[in-house]
Amino acid sequence: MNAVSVLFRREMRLAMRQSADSVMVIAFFVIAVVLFPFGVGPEPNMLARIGPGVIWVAALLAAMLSMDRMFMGDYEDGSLELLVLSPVALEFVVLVKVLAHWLTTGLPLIVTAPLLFVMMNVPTEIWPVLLMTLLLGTPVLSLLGSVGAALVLGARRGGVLLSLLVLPLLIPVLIFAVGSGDAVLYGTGAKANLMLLGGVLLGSLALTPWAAAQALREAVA
Amino acid sequence: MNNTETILSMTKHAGYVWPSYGIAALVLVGLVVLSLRALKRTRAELERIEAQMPRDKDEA
Amino acid sequence: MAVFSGHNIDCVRGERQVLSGATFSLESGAALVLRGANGSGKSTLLRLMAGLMRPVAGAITWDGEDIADDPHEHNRRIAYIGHADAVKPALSVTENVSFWSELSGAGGMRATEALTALGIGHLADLPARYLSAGQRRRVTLTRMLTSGAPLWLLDEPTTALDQDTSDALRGLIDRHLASGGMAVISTHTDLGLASSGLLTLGAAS
Amino acid sequence: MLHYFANPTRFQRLSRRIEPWLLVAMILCFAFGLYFALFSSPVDYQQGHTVRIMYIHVPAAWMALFCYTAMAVAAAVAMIWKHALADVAAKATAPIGAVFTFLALVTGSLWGKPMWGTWWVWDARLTSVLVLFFLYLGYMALRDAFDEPGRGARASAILVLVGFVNVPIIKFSVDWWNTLHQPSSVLRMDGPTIHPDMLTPLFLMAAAFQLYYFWLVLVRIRRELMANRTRALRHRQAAA
Repeated sequence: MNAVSVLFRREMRLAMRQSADSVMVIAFFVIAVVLFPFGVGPEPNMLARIGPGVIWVAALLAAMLSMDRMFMGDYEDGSLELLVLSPVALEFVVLVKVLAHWLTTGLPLIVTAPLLFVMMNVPTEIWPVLLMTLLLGTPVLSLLGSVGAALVLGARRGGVLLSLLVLPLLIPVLIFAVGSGDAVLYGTGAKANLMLLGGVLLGSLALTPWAAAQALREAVA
Repeated sequence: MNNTETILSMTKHAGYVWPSYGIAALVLVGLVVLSLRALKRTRAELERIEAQMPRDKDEA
Repeated sequence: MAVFSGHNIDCVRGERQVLSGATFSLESGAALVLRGANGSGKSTLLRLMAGLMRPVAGAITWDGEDIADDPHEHNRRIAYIGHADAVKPALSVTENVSFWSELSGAGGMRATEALTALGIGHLADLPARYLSAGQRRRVTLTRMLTSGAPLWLLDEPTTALDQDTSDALRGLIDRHLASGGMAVISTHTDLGLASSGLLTLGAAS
Repeated sequence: MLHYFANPTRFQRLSRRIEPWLLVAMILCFAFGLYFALFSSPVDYQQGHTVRIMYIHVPAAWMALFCYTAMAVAAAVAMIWKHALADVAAKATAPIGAVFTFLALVTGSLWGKPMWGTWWVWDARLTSVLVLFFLYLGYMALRDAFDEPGRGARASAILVLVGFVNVPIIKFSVDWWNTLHQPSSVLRMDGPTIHPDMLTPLFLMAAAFQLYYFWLVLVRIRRELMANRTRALRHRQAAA
């Protein structure tokens, strides 16, 4: 357990010293959303209608940007081999990396989201639900992203490939998340969607560390 | 059964039915052709190399 | 008295047979030096010994037990120094060194001692991005000292080191052996260790 | 039993003995299937002649799922038992599955235009088949992205398995997403209950597609085995 916290502190320290990476992800997120009013017109009702979906899609793409770096640095400088050889089970290494990734990209995305809700004229009554979906959904992005990031280590065109592999798998998250907002507006309540999203989160929490660890072992072999 | 001339022309839907079968034939036959061509190429290459390394039956 | 040995190891890497029938054995207090041309499989053999790869045939054993049976136990026994330095430029030298020593949690030297032993004690607080190649290599080598592991697997440890540091390294390895440790070292240059076997790897047929 | 056929030479021999029979059976099924599908089946009272598209569309969709399942099983066998032939089978299956998926999409679109008046609707089935198509593309791209083929094989095996777990979730979520936004009464692909005369061509075409798969996958596996052997010899040349 001590070793896990040592690893976690190192991950956070590295992320803090390279905080420009996180800032870039947030900047991309904001810019991607801000482009939509220019694309579809500034009509407030239209923006309110597409707002939650646009914000979620932008969050998905922004998270993709940061994913391929989850293991890349350690792979390139040889640290990954040593992590595989460390006494910590590789599945826990993956979980720590995922947690650090979420704290440095997922969480900032959630904090920025209300600003975009305002700009996209998203009705205030669905704010709490949308924030809740981000809270449940963004960890899934990091978890499934860890599998993708581990798989493309050493591949040609890894970054683009990663999007092709991971984005189709993330469609359920998008559907459940945006559906929650709609459900509140239609008066059916978002409980079912949030439960489903929670289920997806638990499922990926159980399965993805194993798959990512397996992929990492292959990458250094 | 039905009378044949309407089936061949398929009235107003011919423009959808025939392309469906056409595209299906095209991609299915296309994949077969590609696969067979690849098989032939690989076999030729293999035979060329095996000819260069004559006594090499141990691993097959 | 622990025995680390491998018998008739074959290894295929990327469809290329890199090792065939490699055999070795070493006991506490002994070192094994791997020699051979580039591509003769020195690094591969070290990676097999570390457990990063599995042999296609043959087995590597520690006291008669296959190392693949309990990889976690084996991880505790080894300190592996590969080609890459695994030094993070964004962290200071001490942060780099103590991360690996705290992660393995074993009782070897303290970080500052290890840095002094390799002659870079004065760089402890410097961010690692300012280090030269030789200094980075020395930071990497501290891992074998801090880990307290009985088996050192060193892949070209003297790369980028000057003569003085190479001598210091030899002294450290000798001391490790004298205290009952083992070491497997691949090298181009002759280290001149006190007690070592030699395994020359030829190009696999 | 598995290991008996794992031997490439034995597999090649066996495969070459089976292939002609599969080919003949396939051609027969296609001949009868096409005859019934195009000439000797009734016109649907609602869909008119477009019902004939179904005889391609539905079997293609079945095969799209079948191929992905086959790939996942092969990948699991390759991963657990380090079975080289299973890995080759997975690789050989992927393009065939992708082609069937593509066919299901295109014929679905050609069916949709006269039926719904539009080339594409975000119907639950179309959408989930589209996602399946992306999964095939991802598999082939990942498999292809490494200089060392073994690494691509192992990475893509993990991907297929992760995808396989996810496919039911995607399917379910898409169904559910679709029903939330638009009622499914108009957009039913399966139409009214099926006429027994339509079952004959449907099953014949399904059998033909299935035989097509088995025949072609054997051919492709043989090709992969030869390519493996070629690479092994090349490496030996380089080492000599």
